[in-house]
Amino acid sequence: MGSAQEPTGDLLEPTGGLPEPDVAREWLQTMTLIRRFEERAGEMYARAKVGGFLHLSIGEEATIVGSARALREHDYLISTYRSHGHALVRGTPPENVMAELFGRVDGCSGGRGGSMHMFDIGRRFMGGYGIVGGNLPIAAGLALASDYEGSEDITLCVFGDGASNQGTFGETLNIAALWKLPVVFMVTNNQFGMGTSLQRHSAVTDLQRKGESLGVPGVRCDGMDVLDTYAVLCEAIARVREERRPLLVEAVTYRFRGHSMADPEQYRSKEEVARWRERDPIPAFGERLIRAGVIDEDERRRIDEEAIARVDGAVEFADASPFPAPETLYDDVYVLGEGSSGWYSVRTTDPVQDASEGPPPSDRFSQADGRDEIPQQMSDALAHGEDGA
Amino acid sequence: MGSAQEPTGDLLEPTGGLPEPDVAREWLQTMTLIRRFEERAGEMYARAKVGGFLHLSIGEEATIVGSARALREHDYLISTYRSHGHALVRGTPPENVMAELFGRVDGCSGGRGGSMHMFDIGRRFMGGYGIVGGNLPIAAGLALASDYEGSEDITLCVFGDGASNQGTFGETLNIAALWKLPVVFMVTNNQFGMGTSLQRHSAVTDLQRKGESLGVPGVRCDGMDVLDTYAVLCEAIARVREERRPLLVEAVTYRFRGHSMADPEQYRSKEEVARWRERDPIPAFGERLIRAGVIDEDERRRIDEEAIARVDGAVEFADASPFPAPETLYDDVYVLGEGSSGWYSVRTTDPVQDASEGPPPSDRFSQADGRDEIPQQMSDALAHGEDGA
Amino acid sequence: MQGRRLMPELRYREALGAALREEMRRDERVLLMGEDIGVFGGAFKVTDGLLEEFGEKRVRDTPISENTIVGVGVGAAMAGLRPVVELMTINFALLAFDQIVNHAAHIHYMFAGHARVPLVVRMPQGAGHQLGPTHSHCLEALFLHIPGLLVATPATAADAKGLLKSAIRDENPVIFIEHESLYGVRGEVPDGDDLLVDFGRARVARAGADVTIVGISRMAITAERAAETLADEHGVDAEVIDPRTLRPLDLDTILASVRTTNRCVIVEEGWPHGGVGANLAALISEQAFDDLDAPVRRVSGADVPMPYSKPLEDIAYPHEPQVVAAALDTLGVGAPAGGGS
Amino acid sequence: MQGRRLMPELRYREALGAALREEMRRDERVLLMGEDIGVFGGAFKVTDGLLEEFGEKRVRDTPISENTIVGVGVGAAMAGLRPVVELMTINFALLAFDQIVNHAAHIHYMFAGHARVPLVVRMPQGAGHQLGPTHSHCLEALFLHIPGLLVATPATAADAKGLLKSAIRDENPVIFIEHESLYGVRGEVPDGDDLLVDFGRARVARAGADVTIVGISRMAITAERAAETLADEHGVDAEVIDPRTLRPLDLDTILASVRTTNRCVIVEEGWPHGGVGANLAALISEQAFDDLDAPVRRVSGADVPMPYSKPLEDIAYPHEPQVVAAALDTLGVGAPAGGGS
Ligand SMILES: Cc1ncc(C[n+]2csc(CCOP(=O)(O)OP(=O)(O)O)c2C)c(N)n1
Ligand SMILES: Cc1ncc(C[n+]2csc(CCOP(=O)(O)OP(=O)(O)O)c2C)c(N)n1
Ligand SMILES: [Mg+2]
Ligand SMILES: [Mg+2]
Repeated sequence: MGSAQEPTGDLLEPTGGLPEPDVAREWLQTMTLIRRFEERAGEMYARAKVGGFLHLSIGEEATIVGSARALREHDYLISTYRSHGHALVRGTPPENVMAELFGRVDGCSGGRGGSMHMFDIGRRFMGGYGIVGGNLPIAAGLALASDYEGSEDITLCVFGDGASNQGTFGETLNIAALWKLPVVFMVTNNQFGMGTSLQRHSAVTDLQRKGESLGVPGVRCDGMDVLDTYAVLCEAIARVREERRPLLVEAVTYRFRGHSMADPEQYRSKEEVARWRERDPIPAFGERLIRAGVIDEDERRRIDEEAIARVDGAVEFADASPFPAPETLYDDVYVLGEGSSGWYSVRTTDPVQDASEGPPPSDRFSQADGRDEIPQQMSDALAHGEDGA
Repeated sequence: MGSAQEPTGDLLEPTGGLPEPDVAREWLQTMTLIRRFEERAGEMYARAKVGGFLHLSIGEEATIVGSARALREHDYLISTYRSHGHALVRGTPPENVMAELFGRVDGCSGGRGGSMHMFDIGRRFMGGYGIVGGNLPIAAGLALASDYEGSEDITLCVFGDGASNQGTFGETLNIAALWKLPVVFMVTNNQFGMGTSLQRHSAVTDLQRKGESLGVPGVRCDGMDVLDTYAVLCEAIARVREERRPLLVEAVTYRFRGHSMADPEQYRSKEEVARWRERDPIPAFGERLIRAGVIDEDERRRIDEEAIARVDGAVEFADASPFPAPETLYDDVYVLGEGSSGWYSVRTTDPVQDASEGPPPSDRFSQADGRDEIPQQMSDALAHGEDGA
Repeated sequence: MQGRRLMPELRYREALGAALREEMRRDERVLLMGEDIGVFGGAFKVTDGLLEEFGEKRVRDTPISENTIVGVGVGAAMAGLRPVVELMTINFALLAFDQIVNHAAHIHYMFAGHARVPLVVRMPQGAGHQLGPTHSHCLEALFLHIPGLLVATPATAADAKGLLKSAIRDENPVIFIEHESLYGVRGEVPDGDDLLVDFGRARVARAGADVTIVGISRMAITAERAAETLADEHGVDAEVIDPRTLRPLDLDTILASVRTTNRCVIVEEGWPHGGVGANLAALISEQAFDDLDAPVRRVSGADVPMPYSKPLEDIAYPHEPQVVAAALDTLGVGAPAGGGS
Repeated sequence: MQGRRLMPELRYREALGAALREEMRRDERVLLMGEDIGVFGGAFKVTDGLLEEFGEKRVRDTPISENTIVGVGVGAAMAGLRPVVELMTINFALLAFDQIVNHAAHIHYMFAGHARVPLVVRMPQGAGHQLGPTHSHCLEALFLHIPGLLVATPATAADAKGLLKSAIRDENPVIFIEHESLYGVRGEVPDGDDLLVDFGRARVARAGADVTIVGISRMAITAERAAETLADEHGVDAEVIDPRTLRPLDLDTILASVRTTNRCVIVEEGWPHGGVGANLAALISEQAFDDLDAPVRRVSGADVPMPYSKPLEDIAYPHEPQVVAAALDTLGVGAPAGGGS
């Protein structure tokens, strides 16, 4: 994770607007890693190694690194279905993120969630969520818990411009303001909700203001500039941590790729995309560091090569990781054992052991799920799964 | 309904801020009728003539008459579970509103809806709705239809301060602003959502501003003053009708009675209630008319006596109206016949005729509802109903 | 009398309040959220007095924002608290269906067990008070369909207390469905903080040999009364079973009973199509196929939105006569009730 | 070949598009609303080209506000329009459940028939594309429970077109459930603007005498394939029935078939508890009690949130082998599949 020392905008002072060299280097490394990771994920998707939807943040890396690095390790981060970068920036090894995309047991969500549902509770990354707007109330709940327990933690809740039209936006901002919850709501304004441009989906396009009449003041940052994003988020987070009330931050950015892999992009012009690409946050920051003498061309190349190598390793790791075993299908539908009530709590959840009693679900779930369709399903399922896997 | 001539704030000029004498008289009559009607409804509730919840608008009559009288006959009005007054102001005979409270066939909703679900489509009163915030999207849909058909109609959507925290508030205001829908959103701020005061449920308590950052500008009116309410609504409605975009109006008022009949009112002080009662909109307007020489004490008394007499008649009528017949239980679950598809469309919906074939629902609904539980239900139901009725 | 007072008599409402109070005293992490549960004391007064004892931090009045209230509960639960959310009636839970199903129910599985959502969502259901089509429905069938949820439908004061305490201690999201008509009903409630009622264990309300009657939620009471009538007026000895929880479901107890009575009637207040009764009738017809001497009979609410008018509301949900008739029908006694093969 | 081309072959997606186009041409009051249905052409391209033909007034891109989009449809329908709302997947319909159930479904009844809600809500469901636990479920059972709604689940291009045209012309709110895996599938579609498919009429996809297989939504196709295998490899002659609509339900056709085959298997992709299969199994066991030689068998999706990982997703919903095994089981052929009495 980021520098152990308290993140503050002042960090930017020492070297004329730039952070400490090591910090600056780490930002560039992480943005580059996210970029290379997602480019490769796209290739793997084309090669059918990855299924489902794949939403890439390419172009939005500065909003990810600039905001997450303004957090303390204990602060919560919660995001959307576009969250590979959020897992990576929090320190989830690329190996486990790639393995999730591959649907393998070593995936950070055990292969259960896929691209849209990354998770790493150990690093306080409380997940990517597939329901637009679904993560806002949950963020307020995380912040409520922080206050309840008297901790200083805050929650950074990331969502898109399109999500600001969802009912949960108004409901959650009102509750957060009313209850003085320490949440920074960061709307990643990449100009589109899928194929619908901001002007066509939101009556108010000055999104930093969209929370005002709900009781949540807002600020804006340049989401193409990791320095500005970091500075603005540091200030916002410090205020929220101190004043214990929510703020809204609009990070203005752009999605270089399609909404997901299957997107003809007829809703925007090549020219518009090209214009934004000129502001690509990674080269921009790299040059800035070179100009400031923090790194030189060689080091920049090395950073890129390291990122590529790291992603190579992640792909290898993911490919070597096994698929979940068919008999795990019914695991973790419920928490069994300690602390859970009812007959099923006394059953073991060890699938291997249960399997030996086979078919386990008919045993473990019989009463909850009726007696025939599940064994039927599972016995066939197992058969099917084995030649399928 | 109100004066046939176009409602405009100018109406208020001729007699120093007062409308034409006939108009002024009608407003006082209608506010008085609503008041006497609801007082009587409360008594009928105590006598178990009325069931369910009974939400009275006593104290809020000026918001009802002042706003509805600013509408044209063709404009839509849609409200909440607190809507006896909205039916009455639109011209629904007190007889039918009382019959609805009594659950009789002559009720404006055929006894199906009760106090919370009044309806009179012929008078463009598009209903009271029991789900807080549920009527906002529907209002936007009504306004969309007006635009779609190129009519000049607008929609007045009435809801409470508590409803402004519901997700539909943000979603609907955004869509209405984005699509330029002719809706006046009127939040009847009676200071409480049930037992929760405005300050305890809404982060922003200046409700006229609550739509601003969603793209809907707002104004406020004194909901205890029918003249101010009328003047502000006339202007708002005229703007909305002309500019084809939504406005929010906050009508500041107070609920003199409990939230519903079963409310100990521990959440507010007798003094607070007493202070607001001093501003009772009906006596206030009556005196104003007397001072202006529009009416005299006798006429004021006559108006009150007429209202009481009218309500007496309504109670008599309601009491004489029959309860819905048990065999009508399954009527109007679906529109049958013309325009509806599938086997059931060729079935008659005449309950009498069906009944003679008895048991009708097993015939009419057999395929949709299975063969045994419905006849079972109904045959017993009928039996039960008869000794029940 | 003294003998019977060994167990205190509590109203269903008071039993729920006691469960909340005891669990809040036992576990600092338990907090309550809901509309008007604090200052107002709760729309049905279940939480009455809890604000005074535990303060605003743990008894939180919320704005009217059902989906977000539940979602806040989900997040707080993921972060280690034990939130109990009250929704004023089950009808309003439809506004929170996304947070309940797509989030609360599925997060544990979606994240491979790395996250837990020990959340309880409490709400009453049921007709009988003329609240009309937006306030009166019984929707337990919508929730029992969802893997990841536990669903409780207590019918007695004792079960209300014991199941709620279990629900609060459970690591899974629990949909806790109360019944408006039962809040005022008194029943004996065993004392003692740790008297839990396990999920997945049915209650045999009455032993009998001739026909098995399964009653859901309030209908367990209606079924008991019907059983008395069957005994007194028809010499029929009915066994009455209240599953108490629909997820997990104690099918074994029901099957064991049907295997001795060979006849079964299921009584529910909700809609017939895809209802609890359909689910049970399917399971029983499958599992006890050779033991059934007559089709499983369902007595359900009418397939209509609940009307306001009293005589219509009265006939739109089941009462003893229908249950008695259905039971007799499975025994071939009394007029066969139309349809059927 | 020429002979067979009398009927044009269309993809399921194109058949839906044709239905929308024809009805929009026929009736000025028909308009479309949904997320990305216009400029983007629809998440699954069903509405592709309609914006160009009918313009922004009648093909309206909406913000991401499911509950309100449906509610706007309710209001517009009450005012005389014929709105067709597209939700991107059925999972998101849970956000709109209040407007669908408490409003669309109940307004006509609640207001004693004085108001009508001729609204169609279209949305796809189904697994098979590794969309994981928030995008893959089959939820038809939640909707068939609700009186006031009509529910259609077309499995072929012809039914997709014919049922959607009927739905748009219907005076009632219709939940129109498409299947993601079928969008690309071609099928013969009868020409002619007025070729409607009535609600409440099942389609007998294959005649047979040994066992009745009822398949819901995409599972009607799976059932047909299973029937071929049963014929080819086991000499079993299965009758395959696709109800096409779940409300109203053509129970007569299913019962008539079961009365001749005396055996029934129901195949659904959704969850087993309180699913479509449970509802049908209950009805059939009740209505055809004396005609059944074996318990009605259900083959359903697994009782889990849909996992992302391919091998897990594959085994979480039914395929031909399970249907074949279940059918053989009702005939007492092949290994009895565990459990049961
Ligand atoms: C409730 C819900 N509705 C619709 C969708 C389909 N969908 C997925 S992403 C998306 C666009 C979201 O746009 P935005 O919030 O701006 O985030 P971005 O994709 O631009 O990062 C839509 C409509 C969904 N996943 N959930
Ligand atoms: C969705 C929903 N949640 C809760 C309720 C219960 N309820 C009925 S009225 C009410 C308070 C509404 O307050 P407000 O919007 O200010 O309207 P008022 O009653 O003051 O007129 C509540 C919580 C409901 N009917 N619907
Ligand atoms: Mg966006
Ligand atoms: Mg209020």
